[in-house]
Amino acid sequence: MKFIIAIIKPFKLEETREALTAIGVTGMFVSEGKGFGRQSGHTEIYRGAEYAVTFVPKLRLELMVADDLADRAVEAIRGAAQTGRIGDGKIFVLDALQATRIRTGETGEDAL
Amino acid sequence: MKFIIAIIKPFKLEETREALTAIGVTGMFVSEGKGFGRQSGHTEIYRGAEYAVTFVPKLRLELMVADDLADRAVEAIRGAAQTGRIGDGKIFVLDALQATRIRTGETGEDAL
Amino acid sequence: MKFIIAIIKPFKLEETREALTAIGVTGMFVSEGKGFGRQSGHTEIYRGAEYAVTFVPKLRLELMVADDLADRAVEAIRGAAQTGRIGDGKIFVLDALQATRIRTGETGEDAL
Amino acid sequence: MNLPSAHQTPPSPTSKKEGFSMIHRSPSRWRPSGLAAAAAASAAGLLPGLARAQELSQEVSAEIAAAVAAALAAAQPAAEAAAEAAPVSGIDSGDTAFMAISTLLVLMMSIPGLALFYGGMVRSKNMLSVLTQVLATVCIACVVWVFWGYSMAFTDGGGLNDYVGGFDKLFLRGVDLASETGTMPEYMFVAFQMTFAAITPALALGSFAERMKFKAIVLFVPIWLTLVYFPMAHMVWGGGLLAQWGALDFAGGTVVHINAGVAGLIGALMVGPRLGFGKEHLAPHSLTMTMIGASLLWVGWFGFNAGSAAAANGVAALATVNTLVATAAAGLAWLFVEWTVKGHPSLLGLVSGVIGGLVAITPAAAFVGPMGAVALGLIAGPVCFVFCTTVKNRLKYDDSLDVFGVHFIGGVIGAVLTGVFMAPGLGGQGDESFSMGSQLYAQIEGVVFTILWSGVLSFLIFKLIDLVIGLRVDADKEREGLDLTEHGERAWNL
Amino acid sequence: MNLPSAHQTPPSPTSKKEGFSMIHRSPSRWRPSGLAAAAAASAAGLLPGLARAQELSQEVSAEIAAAVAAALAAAQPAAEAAAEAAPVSGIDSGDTAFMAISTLLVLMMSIPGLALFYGGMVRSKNMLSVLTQVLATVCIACVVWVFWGYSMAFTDGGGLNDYVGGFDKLFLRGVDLASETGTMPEYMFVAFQMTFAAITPALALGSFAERMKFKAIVLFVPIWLTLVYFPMAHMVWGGGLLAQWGALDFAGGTVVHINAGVAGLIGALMVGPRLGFGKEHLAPHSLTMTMIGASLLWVGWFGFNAGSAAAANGVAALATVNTLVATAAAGLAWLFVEWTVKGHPSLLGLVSGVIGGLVAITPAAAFVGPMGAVALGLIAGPVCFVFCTTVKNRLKYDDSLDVFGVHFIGGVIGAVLTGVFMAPGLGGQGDESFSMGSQLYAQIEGVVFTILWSGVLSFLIFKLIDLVIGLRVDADKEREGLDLTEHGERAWNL
Amino acid sequence: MNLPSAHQTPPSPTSKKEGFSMIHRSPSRWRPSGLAAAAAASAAGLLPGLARAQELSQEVSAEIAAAVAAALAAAQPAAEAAAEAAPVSGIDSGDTAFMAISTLLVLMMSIPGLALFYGGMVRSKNMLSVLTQVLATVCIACVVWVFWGYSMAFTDGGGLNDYVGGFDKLFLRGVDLASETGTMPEYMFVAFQMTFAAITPALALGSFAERMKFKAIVLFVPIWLTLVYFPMAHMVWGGGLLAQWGALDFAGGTVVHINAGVAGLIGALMVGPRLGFGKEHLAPHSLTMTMIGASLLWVGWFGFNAGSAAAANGVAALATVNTLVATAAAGLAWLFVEWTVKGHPSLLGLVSGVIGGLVAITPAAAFVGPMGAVALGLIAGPVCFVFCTTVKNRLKYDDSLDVFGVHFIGGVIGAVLTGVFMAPGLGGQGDESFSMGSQLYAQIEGVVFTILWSGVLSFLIFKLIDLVIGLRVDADKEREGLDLTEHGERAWNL
Ligand SMILES: Nc1ncnc2c1ncn2[C@@H]1O[C@H](COP(=O)(O)OP(=O)(O)O)[C@@H](O)[C@H]1O
Ligand SMILES: Nc1ncnc2c1ncn2[C@@H]1O[C@H](COP(=O)(O)OP(=O)(O)O)[C@@H](O)[C@H]1O
Ligand SMILES: Nc1ncnc2c1ncn2[C@@H]1O[C@H](COP(=O)(O)OP(=O)(O)O)[C@@H](O)[C@H]1O
Repeated sequence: MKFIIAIIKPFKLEETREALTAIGVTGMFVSEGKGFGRQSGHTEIYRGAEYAVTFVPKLRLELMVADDLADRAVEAIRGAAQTGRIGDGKIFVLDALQATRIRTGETGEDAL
Repeated sequence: MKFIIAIIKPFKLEETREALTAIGVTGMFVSEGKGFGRQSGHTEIYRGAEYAVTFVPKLRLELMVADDLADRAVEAIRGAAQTGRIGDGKIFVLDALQATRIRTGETGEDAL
Repeated sequence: MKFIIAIIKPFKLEETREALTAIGVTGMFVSEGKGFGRQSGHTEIYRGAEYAVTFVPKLRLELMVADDLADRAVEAIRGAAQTGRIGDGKIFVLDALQATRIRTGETGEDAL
Repeated sequence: MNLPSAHQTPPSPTSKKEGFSMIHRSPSRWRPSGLAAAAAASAAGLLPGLARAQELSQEVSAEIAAAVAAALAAAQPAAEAAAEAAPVSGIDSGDTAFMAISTLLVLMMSIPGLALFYGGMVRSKNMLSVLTQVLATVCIACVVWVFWGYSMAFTDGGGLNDYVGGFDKLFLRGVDLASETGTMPEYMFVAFQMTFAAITPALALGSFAERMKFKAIVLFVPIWLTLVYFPMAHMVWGGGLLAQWGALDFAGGTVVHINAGVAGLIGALMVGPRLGFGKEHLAPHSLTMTMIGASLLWVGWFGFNAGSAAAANGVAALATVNTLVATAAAGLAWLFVEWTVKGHPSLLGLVSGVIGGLVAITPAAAFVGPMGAVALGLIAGPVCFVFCTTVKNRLKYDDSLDVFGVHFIGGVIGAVLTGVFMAPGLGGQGDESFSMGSQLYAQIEGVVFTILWSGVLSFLIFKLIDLVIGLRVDADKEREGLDLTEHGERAWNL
Repeated sequence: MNLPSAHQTPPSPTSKKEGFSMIHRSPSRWRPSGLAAAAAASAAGLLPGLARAQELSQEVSAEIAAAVAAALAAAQPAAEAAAEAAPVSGIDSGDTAFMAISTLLVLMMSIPGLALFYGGMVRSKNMLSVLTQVLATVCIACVVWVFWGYSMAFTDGGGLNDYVGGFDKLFLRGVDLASETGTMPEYMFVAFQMTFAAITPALALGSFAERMKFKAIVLFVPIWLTLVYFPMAHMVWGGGLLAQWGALDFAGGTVVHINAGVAGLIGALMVGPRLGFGKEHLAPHSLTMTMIGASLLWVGWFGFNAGSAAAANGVAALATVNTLVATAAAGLAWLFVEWTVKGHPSLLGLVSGVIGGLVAITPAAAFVGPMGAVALGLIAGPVCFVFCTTVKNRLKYDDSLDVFGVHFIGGVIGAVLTGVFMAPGLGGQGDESFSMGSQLYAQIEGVVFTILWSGVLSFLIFKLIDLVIGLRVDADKEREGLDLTEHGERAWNL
Repeated sequence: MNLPSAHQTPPSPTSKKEGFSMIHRSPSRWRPSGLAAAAAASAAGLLPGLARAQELSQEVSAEIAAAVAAALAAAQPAAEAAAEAAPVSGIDSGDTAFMAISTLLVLMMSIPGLALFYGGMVRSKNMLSVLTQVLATVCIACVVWVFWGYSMAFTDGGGLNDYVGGFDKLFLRGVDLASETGTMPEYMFVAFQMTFAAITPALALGSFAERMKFKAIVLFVPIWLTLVYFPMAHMVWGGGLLAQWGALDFAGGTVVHINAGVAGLIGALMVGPRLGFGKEHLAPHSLTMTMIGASLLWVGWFGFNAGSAAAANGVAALATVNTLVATAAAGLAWLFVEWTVKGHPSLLGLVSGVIGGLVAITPAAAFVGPMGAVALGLIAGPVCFVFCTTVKNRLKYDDSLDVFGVHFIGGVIGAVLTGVFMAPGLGGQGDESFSMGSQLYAQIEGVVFTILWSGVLSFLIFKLIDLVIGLRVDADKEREGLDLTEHGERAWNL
């Protein structure tokens, strides 16, 4: 199994989820955070104080997929989350050892 | 060492933490997010607009454990976080290369 | 490539980011959460009810780096995030298979 | 008793004095003595206490009043003719302005005041349920009040008059632009009292927050108002039993706070404790909201207490001072006791003391002096503290937002100690005929009656609703939160 | 028509009655009949409706008034001398206090009331943009009002008087400490009306929230006030066309709500729908804020409605009762209809009904009886519900915060049904000369005129601004949110 | 000076005029000239300025007054007898209602107004500490005020009368239901002034927010009130030194704002800058809360400014208009300057300008005309902007929430320019005897004295507290946030 992590622009979540569902991904976990990269942040001014905010809001998807689905999942994310403008994000793939479904105790690909 | 990620129902955090402590896990990190899976979401209606919310709130635990503790940790989580109803979540195990304790610079299992 | 996860004290973010930038890291993702470990939490009292809060607020950094940068990145984080007091956090290193830049489709170290 | 509050009808209206008290206000009300007597008689009918409390400090013998009136009548025959030919208004624009602002202040106490005070204390997944419950309660109460509540509280109940009013003013029949109550238009009195009817059941909601079905609440409010609140209001302010007993309640210690506190506790006991109570972290989701709510409650409480003087006069001014200092003293007392006992001076403690002080000064508002008010606050704060912390933890009932510990206990302290601090020797407004013993007896009698009345009837109402539709949501819904499951919304999407 | 509201100049001022109505208030205004007539004449000049509405219930024939005055004059030659020698004030302290509080209540409706009500409904990335827009609108309106607005609304416009006032009081020229309007200082009247000018354009902002340039709004507000609002205020309240037609608008149904609703819709259509409208989850970011805002709107609306009586009297009291019960009824009606149709009784539904009810009762506030007010609420709630849900979804225009569905529709319902529920047979204040047919005609005429006036001129103004600087922010900025891109700030850093 | 504000005792009370001013209000106060003189004498004793400011526009010579009284007395022998036999009240219900609402508006300024305005600007980990500090300050001030503050401010101080009052009214001794101040009950005056004492130290808290020990604040407030505020109030409003100098301060520019601004700055300097100041992102955690707070401050400020007229009259109305337009102008001025200079029109800028304008108009509220008020606002906004941005950044002191930059600077601008814009040629209320030079001198004298008095004494008080218990929390606690470490709570659990 492969563990995929994707950093995307927040407003791309729905399209990305649909693209993943379309290729058979049945589950994922999404969390919020802020990214640092080429995309520049913004400046906030509060009375006299100016703050250069270098981080920009991003969403982080993580999903475990069967080995044979991994490439297609990466491709699906790339297709859906792309705007072509700086800051679109990254997709990382890690190798995984095991998955367990808490409800039933099933393991391996059955757990996904 | 093994890196364990668990997606659980939010109200199961305390029980899960206790179960892990009981088997000797001394640290973990918890973050909030929303999960997509078999468990269905809900519908929100704001005046005329109806939104089908497909994501449900979940917690994500991550913890690094010594190799020999990994199976027991998975078991502990499974035991504590299980309600038997859909949406209980998953446990993923990844292989890890290294751990460092920032305070002391210790590495390996000493860092945990 | 190596996937590095660091749990740090929240007010150490800016210094850590600068240290990483200094050694050539060009991107990372930050999320908020709460950690459980040796550092003790606090007690909150609301009228009659006392709650021992065992979790303390932490930040989680994750970054993918080229293999040859990994050790220096760990070192940079350790140097910047250290206060010497309990609760400084951990750095975990995992092996990674692949990285993709969503915008361009570049893969591997080019994607970082 | 000779110190009735604004809401209250004294047992034997002294019509002549009333006549004068209306005379010495504005020329449009100068009337020859014959007219004065007639006016007095009608004024004495419904709410003479209003005019009376206003004039506490200004009472002049009726003989002099008559002399003044006679002299003027002699000098102004045309005026007399005019007065007889035309309706003469007893409305005082200053008092009316004062009651208008008091009315909306009491509305502001409920929304957003109480709604935020309570809402901030629940978990964020139940925030909207509390806001919706409070606002819906206000809406229901307004409608029910003009339909039958006002009539049940403030008309003559005939044979049942000891307990409840009658149906003469159903749907506000007979109230029109010319109707007057004291020195204000009757419509203003209707509106002012409406806001009291709105906040009382809303107060009770805090006890059983985070688990009661919305449907149950929508049933509870009108039934409880009809069977419990309207009769209580009649008994205390409308000339019923408690008024006759001489129990004093300036602004609603019994009718509002003890009444709501008892109903809340009964509801909490019958619906049972929240899932996770005593185990999980049920911390307030936003003490910021709670603090805003408490502040608006304090600000609005002037409408409640000073407004109960029914006029912009010295009595209202005394109530204003007392509502400031009793509250401040109670807030500080809770804060310092908590600081000593628990190690931290918390904001929740401070605002809890503030509310406790407001509740305690309510029945006493213009009966005690400012130093009596400070003393009352210094007592109320710590006693409420003990109830909300130690006692509740011992007895293990889940009164979610401490309606019992703050409103019931604070209300009882205030009601009983009114009988103490109104002693002239303690700076209070009791006159030479004041007897602490008999007043205390009357006060306690009133409290006990309220507990029984509200307790028994509230129990029966909750029982009935439980049988018909059930009081409590499913465990799953409770866990997911009432906002999403009952109302289909979410409070914060930050 | 014989039931003008506070803002309104009746077609033919009945100066003698006005003279009396000023007399029977306070001794400082007792004047021999000659003075009375003079006072009446001057009072009749600008805003006699003020004094008149106050006295609805107390009208006495002018002959008697004259007799009273004569009698007094005979008894008090010195007083007469004094009155002639010195300026005599017609100020009533109670009425002035009442108008002061009404003024600040209407200010509170805008800030923080409306700002929060609207702000809570947008996404958190646009929260500050809404707050800034509303507050800036208020500031601009205040300044523009004292510069030329007051003069354009409330002075004689000479040949153009049917449509707009003149420039006699530019920069408040001629208004001083001694100027009076009705029974209040003219400065207070200036302030009260200022707050109406402030809230009206702010209401419109909700339609095109989340995408309009701040610069465009800063241009829109003063131009729209000058070309649309000030003339409308003059036409309805300042003695212009609509007043002459006999269209009744107690507190601003046409001038404020229909006017703003139309302007909002035009703006929404011209700026186009938000990105993601109909596709993405554009859920309110904090219904908590929306509920606080709605509550403060309700509380503040007493300034709006009761304050429009311009005096603390029975008329104000009736408006107070109606503003409570119509609102409550409308809130409940929306809630129950939504519960039935959509399955959940939502807080947003309840507060939307509340606002719809407030809007609907505005033009009718003291013209209908309390039961008429309840009926009005029961109609307004569901009709607004249908417009905000079904109709808007069908027509697919993006009126972000339903200014059209609530303020326009509610305003029309209220304006038209005023012509129904003021019928004496339905408990309203119409007198024996009341004819439902002709009143309905006048009401509808007023509504149609307002739609045309506001619609055409608002269109031209938006068109102009669009050509000069553009109405809409870039798509990227819209996506990132107006807070960061337009204002350089962020609403919540929790 | 001949234009004292409500709080102020003019140097030489003109008792006869005062006598009349009380006479021409309500029949209950018509008295034969002998009584009138007596009443005037007593009224002149404490606060004749009250009655005087009310009547600015209505002054009539005492001879005529006497004539009126005499004529009436002749016609009404019985009335005279009555008046002699019974206590005659000078209470005006309209004025009393007005002061009641003003009182609670000033309370609302502190809680929740100021608390939210400040709380929103700190980081979320310190939110509750700000709320607790403000609320505790209010509570402490209320109690201290009735214990000894009122007496120290508003009684005769004997030999020390230039600087401070005496102890005649300790614990409100001698104040009862019959006591009157001007046309209101003395209790109402006590309450109104209490709220000023409550907000002043709370304003100072903003300077040293996010790092001061709660214990230090709890000590600071009562000591500072006793040594700094009560004497200042006496010197300006209670007949002390500054009143004698002729320095004008309508509603508290020196006593409240300059005083608090100086104390705040001293505190900020002594406790030192926050950890991370100038390096870390110390952004406001919720500008939403700040905006709510600013709005409620604006709304409440009518109590502050118009309430300082002590009566519902033309003076109050002028103060109302000015409090609207100066504020609006200052808000816009800051906004546009910031937009030009920094590139973004921020909400924080707009509300900062609003508060700056409110502060600046405070001393001038009814002394200047509306156009003078606009000018004052247009000056105050940009000057405060420069101080809060450039000057503070240059000098690198950490006045956390810009109490100095807004309240001190705004207060000085207002105090000094009162001496300019009250010129009749500039639309102000100065009369023919007005001399800009000498008035400016008096104004500057007052400002300088306040700076010295408040600066020196505040320094000594902070020094003392620092020595005894220390001013500042540990670095670790500061980093974790005061909410958890000092109060054991957390503001938001969303
Ligand atoms: N080396 C990295 N490791 C982890 N996350 C990264 C890394 N580089 C970039 N990111 C994430 O990807 C986001 C987008 O990257 P950025 O360099 O701004 O633009 P682009 O995606 O177009 O290359 C960043 O905001 C950050 O969250
Ligand atoms: N393939 C996956 N990768 C990552 N997270 C997953 C995956 N599948 C499910 N999850 C997470 O687990 C949660 C529970 O899964 P779900 O299918 O709803 O029920 P169950 O746990 O009973 O199988 C989801 O909400 C999601 O957060
Ligand atoms: N085994 C672990 N796996 C994952 N995170 C851990 C683990 N142990 C500790 N942490 C994280 O590191 C943080 C700091 O650890 P702690 O034991 O408190 O202090 P120290 O870093 O000084 O050892 C914890 O709050 C937790 O978030």
